[in-house]
Amino acid sequence: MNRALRPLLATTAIFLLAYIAAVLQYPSMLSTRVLGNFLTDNAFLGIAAVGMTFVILSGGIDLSVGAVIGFSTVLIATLIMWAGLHPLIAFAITLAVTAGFGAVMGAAIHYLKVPSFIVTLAGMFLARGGASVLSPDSIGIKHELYTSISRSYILLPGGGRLTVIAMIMLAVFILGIVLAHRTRFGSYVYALGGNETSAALMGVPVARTTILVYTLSSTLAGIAGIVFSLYTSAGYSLSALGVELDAIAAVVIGGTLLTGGYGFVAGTFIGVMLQGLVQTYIVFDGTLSSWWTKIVIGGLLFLFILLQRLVFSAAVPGKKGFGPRKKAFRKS
Amino acid sequence: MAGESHPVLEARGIVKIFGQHRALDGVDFAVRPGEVHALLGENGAGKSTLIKILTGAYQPDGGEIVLDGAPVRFTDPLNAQGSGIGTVYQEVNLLPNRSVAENLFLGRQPTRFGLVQRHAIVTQATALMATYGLDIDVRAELGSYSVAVQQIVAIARAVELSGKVLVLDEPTASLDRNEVEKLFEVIAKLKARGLGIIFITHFLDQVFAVADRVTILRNGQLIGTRDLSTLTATEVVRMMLGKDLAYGHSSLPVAEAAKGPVKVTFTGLGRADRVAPFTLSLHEGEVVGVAGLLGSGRTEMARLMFGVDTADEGDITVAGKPVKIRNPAQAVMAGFGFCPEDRKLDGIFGELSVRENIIIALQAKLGWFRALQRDEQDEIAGRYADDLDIRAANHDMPVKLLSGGNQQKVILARWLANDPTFLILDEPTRGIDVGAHAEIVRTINRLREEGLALLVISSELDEVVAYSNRVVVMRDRQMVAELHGADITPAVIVAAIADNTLTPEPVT
Amino acid sequence: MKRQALTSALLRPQFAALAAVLFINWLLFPGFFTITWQDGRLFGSLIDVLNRGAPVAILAIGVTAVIATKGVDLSVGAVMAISGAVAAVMVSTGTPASIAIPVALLAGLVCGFWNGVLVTYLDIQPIIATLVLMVAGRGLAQLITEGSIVTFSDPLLSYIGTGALLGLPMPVVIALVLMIVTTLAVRRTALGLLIEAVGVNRSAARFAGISSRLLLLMVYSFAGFCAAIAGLIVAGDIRGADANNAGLWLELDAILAVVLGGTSLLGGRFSIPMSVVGALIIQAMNTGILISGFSPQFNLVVKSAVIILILVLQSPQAGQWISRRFTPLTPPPKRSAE
Amino acid sequence: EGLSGKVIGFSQIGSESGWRAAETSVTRAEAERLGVDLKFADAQQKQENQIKALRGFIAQGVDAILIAPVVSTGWEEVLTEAKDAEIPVVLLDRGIDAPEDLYLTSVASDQVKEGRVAGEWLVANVGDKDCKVVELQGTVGSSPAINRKQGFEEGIAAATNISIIRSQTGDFTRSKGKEVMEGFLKAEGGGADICAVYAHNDDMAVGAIQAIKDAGLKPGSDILVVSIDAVPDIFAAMAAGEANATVELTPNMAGPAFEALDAFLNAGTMPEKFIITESKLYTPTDDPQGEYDRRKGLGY
Ligand SMILES: Nc1ncnc2c1ncn2[C@@H]1O[C@H](COP(=O)(O)OP(=O)(O)OP(=O)(O)O)[C@@H](O)[C@H]1O
Ligand SMILES: Nc1ncnc2c1ncn2[C@@H]1O[C@H](COP(=O)(O)OP(=O)(O)OP(=O)(O)O)[C@@H](O)[C@H]1O
Ligand SMILES: [Mg+2]
Ligand SMILES: [Mg+2]
Repeated sequence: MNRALRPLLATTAIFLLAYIAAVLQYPSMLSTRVLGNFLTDNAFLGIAAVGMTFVILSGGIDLSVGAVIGFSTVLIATLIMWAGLHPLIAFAITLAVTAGFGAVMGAAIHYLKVPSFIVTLAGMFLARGGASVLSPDSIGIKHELYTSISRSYILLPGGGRLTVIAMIMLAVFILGIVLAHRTRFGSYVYALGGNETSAALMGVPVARTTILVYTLSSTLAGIAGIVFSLYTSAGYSLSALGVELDAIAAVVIGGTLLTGGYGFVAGTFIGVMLQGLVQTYIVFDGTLSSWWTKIVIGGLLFLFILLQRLVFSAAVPGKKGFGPRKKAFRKS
Repeated sequence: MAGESHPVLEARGIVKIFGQHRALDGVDFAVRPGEVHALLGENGAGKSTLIKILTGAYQPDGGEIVLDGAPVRFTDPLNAQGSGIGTVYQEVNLLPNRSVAENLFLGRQPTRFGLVQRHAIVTQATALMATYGLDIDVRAELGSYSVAVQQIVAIARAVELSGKVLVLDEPTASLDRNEVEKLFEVIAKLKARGLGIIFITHFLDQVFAVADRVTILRNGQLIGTRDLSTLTATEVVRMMLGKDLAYGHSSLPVAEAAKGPVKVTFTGLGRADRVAPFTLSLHEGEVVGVAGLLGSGRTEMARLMFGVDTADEGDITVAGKPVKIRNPAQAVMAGFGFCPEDRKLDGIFGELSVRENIIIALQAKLGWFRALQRDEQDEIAGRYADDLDIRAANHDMPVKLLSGGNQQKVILARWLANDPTFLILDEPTRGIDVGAHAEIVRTINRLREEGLALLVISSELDEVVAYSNRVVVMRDRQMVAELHGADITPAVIVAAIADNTLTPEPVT
Repeated sequence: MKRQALTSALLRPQFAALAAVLFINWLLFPGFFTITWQDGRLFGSLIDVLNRGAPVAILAIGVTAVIATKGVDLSVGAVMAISGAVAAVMVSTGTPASIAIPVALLAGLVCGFWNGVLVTYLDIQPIIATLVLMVAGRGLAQLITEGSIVTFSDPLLSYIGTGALLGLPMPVVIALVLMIVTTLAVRRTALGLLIEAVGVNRSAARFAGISSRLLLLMVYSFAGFCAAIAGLIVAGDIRGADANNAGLWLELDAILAVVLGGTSLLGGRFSIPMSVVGALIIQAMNTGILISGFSPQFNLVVKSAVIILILVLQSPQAGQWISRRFTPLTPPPKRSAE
Repeated sequence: EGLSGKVIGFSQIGSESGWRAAETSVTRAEAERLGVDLKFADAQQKQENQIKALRGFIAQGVDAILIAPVVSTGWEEVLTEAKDAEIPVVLLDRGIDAPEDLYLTSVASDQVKEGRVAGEWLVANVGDKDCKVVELQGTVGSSPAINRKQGFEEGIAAATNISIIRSQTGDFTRSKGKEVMEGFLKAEGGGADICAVYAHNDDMAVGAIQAIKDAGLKPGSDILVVSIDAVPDIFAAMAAGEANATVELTPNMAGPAFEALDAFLNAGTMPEKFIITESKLYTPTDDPQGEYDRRKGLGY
């Protein structure tokens, strides 16, 4: 059907093939338990990656998400354990803080015309630094809400668990998909990524959209932070180190072009799952040394991007089989 | 028709300064409801700048905008759109990555519960496109359609947005005759509805065909606003240029002009899915015109010749010797030059200076180590800028700040500086003012006299006729006809382009 | 004329930023500008800034060229680890340094070339293409050292990291020479212009007959080569190859240096000496934090605050705001076209 | 007999230092010796990867799990899962903040004690003269950095003549250790005012030693060097008279862990909850050259 959906289908196919290959080697990977773990263990990454997808679709990049997650966990922990606030209030405060943080970064990107790479790099330093100023030490969170959330899950046939945080991630993905493809805001994001000048001339509120995109990304990083704190019942300034790179890789593997304007939120979901698959595969293998682990992760990343790239370039939308003019230089 | 009604949109004493340069200097301009108001001027006169100020894309440094008699301040294009001003900015400025439907409705999609109703958009967009005679899949990406279609989509969008004023900045540059006719029909309807229409073009015949009044700018200054009925074409040109146009055509009829030995030959050159194999020889001192409808494969043919796309069959010889051309670098080494049709995407290095833009191909040919020294660069850039009358404050300014026509000349200068033996010009006069247009035609003739072989693709048949020794016609990605001598008239070319039953002459 | 150009160059915001950071350092530590002569070499905090800034400066020299082509290289830190590991393992198993060093440099070149192939031939976007090597490269380095710190006592290799020439620490000399040679190489030949052309508009560069692929391959290889030099310096400095930590996160510092130096991440115009200045700004800041005596928890906060300040001062908007104080013009509110 | 044929998962933090590489290789060697099928998972310094690894081990149905936790908090949920699956878990080299019934035992050093031993050594060796100490901290926020700092401060608390005048992070690495020490030397009158350097690990100490030498001072005598870990290179320095004391952190955490597992799996004996490895102090009188040779082959 829709030609534009082809890369998405391709990514899904790659995931299924990779999963089947893994299962053939380790049959116990085919269980609801492993699938449930995929969702739970990657929930925070998935949520952050949704935000990253919007940022990348708009033609930017957000290097601060990992640090914002880490900062959020510490903020939540200090608010609950030191200030004695109820977790829900702590969550609300955290989301307000992270949203404001994103808004400021977006405003700096738009009004100061500093590239997003640099603004969010500074944001990354600031958020990590802020977290370690709050508390360099990790803080365990003890609260009945935390215990009850971690105890509540839907038991899947076969012993797998669909946890609350997994459901939060799925909800975020669904909302993200709706936001990207079914709202005006979504179309503005794609417009910005397509061509900012044109978008401005067509009446897209560039400033507002840019600020909102980074606000969204930081807020989602804040939610990811909440999820991470639920996941570990703790706040730690060094948590979620380097998650921004995992998120970027997930977005790209999911078929979104880093230059902006093309891609799908749903693709990102597959990207996240693929990364989870790699991790799980390595654990099941259990023979890789520390260095081979890195090499294999890098190699598989390369492989997926390559496959994705090949499928994508075969499926680039175009009239009568030709690529769009914009990409003329890609040919031959 | 226009009557003496009050202006709907007015600019008073507009000043716009870029750096040291006064792009607009106290310009007054007014469009009345129910009139088509042409805005004319040379390349770089300030037309687009005035439009951008009128529609909120730029802020003026002086003067005011008046809408329906009340001063307004548009802080961005969205403001202006909200006030019923729809605009087609110069060069297609929509989103190639989004569907046609979304481009048409961006920012005003019908929503329910905050969700965009995609079905409604698609149906409405399809219907809208049909009124422009286009039966296309509106869900496909805009970028997958030809420039002409994109242009029409831009026009349709602007028309939909314009409740009071429609602004068209060179909307016809990449349209062919039929499409221009369609556009004029639309304009007539809107005019009847009482809209004010601002129309910018370099085609004077179109101005006389649709416009009621004309305002002429020169060098950022207002020269005057007149009723068109009181003017002749020559007078308009004189107002624009400040002098009469010198039509320096060569004396002997072009078709008979002397031509030398064969310079380049393409034998059976083709590529599956792109262009059917064609054979063509060009002689020294010969201009071969290429005619065809939009999308007929003219550009594709040129890309193949220049190695932008690699041919999968056929041979190329230069001066009798076979050469291999699999990429543009090899083409340049073989003495080819190519002014591409998409200036912004394939031609201009926006951030680089005028000087660097001119010498870049020569430098690429010389290689990494034989660097042109600064004074050599200045000398070359100066020479060709003078030859082609490139108007730039200085040659160190970024070329993106030049007006469109001047950018086009910069690319031409780039290839002339390279001293090519075979030059391909793809739509060299698109978007170029009458003065420069004549100059480019003159240049083409001069280059021919200097012994170059030229292949010129153009949609303007008068122009093709004016300089071609031979004309080849493309249709459906095939070279279908070759016209010589007395056959080179607009009428015959049109027949060859259009007539499917016309048995194609064997192409040699 | 020449003098005018020089003063206007010195008036750039980068120099002001560097001066400001150095001034703050002086406030924090009055002995900051003291330089003494000791054991045949210069000694002092200012020299430390140069010496410690050298690896990032060298990375930045390579990365500048990459960024000028509208790319980016995230792998340079990992490549540093690889080259250090190669050299250390070779000399510690008895290979003479005169062979080990060229092999290590070659390893860097190969890594860069690999990135270049991914970017040009497989058409993978630079961030993600180099991310592959960023992840896998450190693994390769650890594979070479088997995870341990391989120490050596080879005099030549240590000389690269800790020696002195004409009183200047060797890393400073290397960075300086590399900067001058590279600047001459790009400005005295057509390379600089061609690189800028490819960065500004790759499609137009192709139409103009520039072999952008060759150029890109070269540029990425060069970045790898520079990273290898930096890796040798870092290894020589501690007389050991620490594959786990050598160059960790330095790619971000290098990119930051390039941007602070005024080269746009969108490609085009670049200046290698200014990137080196950017690296010095970063190092001056790091040294300042070191001698300030603040608790290390505040390191990142201070660093980000300084970066933000510099970026604000350097942004076109601030420039306009300043110039508006002197001229009554409103420049276009629009972003640059495209 | 023993653990032969048992499948045991080992979730390692990563390979951020030579010490950790040694721990990994010692664990592997022990496993091989005992015939254990060791499933190794490297977490690249990320807690989330460790949790994933644990979940993966549980899904695979391993017989037991070893984990070197990257951080002390956040393990309750996954350990509960392991407990539900009746898989015993042994913690290596760091304790965690979770109910004790969630793990079989913890084999670890007492990081606070390590710092205290280092501090006490300094107190014993400077006598009454004034001693200004500079401290090279580990990675900000990591538990060894926090605990070793605390322990050292406890160790010198009683001695009013000893004070820490500067403290910065050297990220546990040699090059940062060297750079930070350089800065300290400059800031403290070329080093004349510094009496001792305390480094949270040996790698930073080795870097600091080089910085001290570059500044024209003699490490080991002009400035005392005391650090923690006891990796081979610090013994080399000690043999050369450039380092004064190190506190051992043994990389062999797996030995006691396997013993405990053996006893538990085969005989149902509950081991002690906290198996604390010795924090042995080494000084130049302890045959540094011999120690160096002994440790060299362990994969540091
Ligand atoms: N953003 C800008 N910065 C600096 N100068 C500019 C800018 N935009 C336009 N100019 C200059 O202002 C003058 C007017 O340009 P404008 O685009 O309005 O010309 P035009 O009349 O539309 O020409 P054309 O017919 O070629 O489109 C030109 O000299 C151009 O170089
Ligand atoms: N660079 C390109 N890459 C991909 N497709 C292209 C490219 N250029 C043109 N096309 C497509 O190929 C078809 C043939 O277009 P081509 O440009 O060759 O026709 P043309 O006769 O030159 O018409 P035009 O006046 O539009 O240039 C068009 O449908 C166009 O969309
Ligand atoms: Mg214009
Ligand atoms: Mg064409």
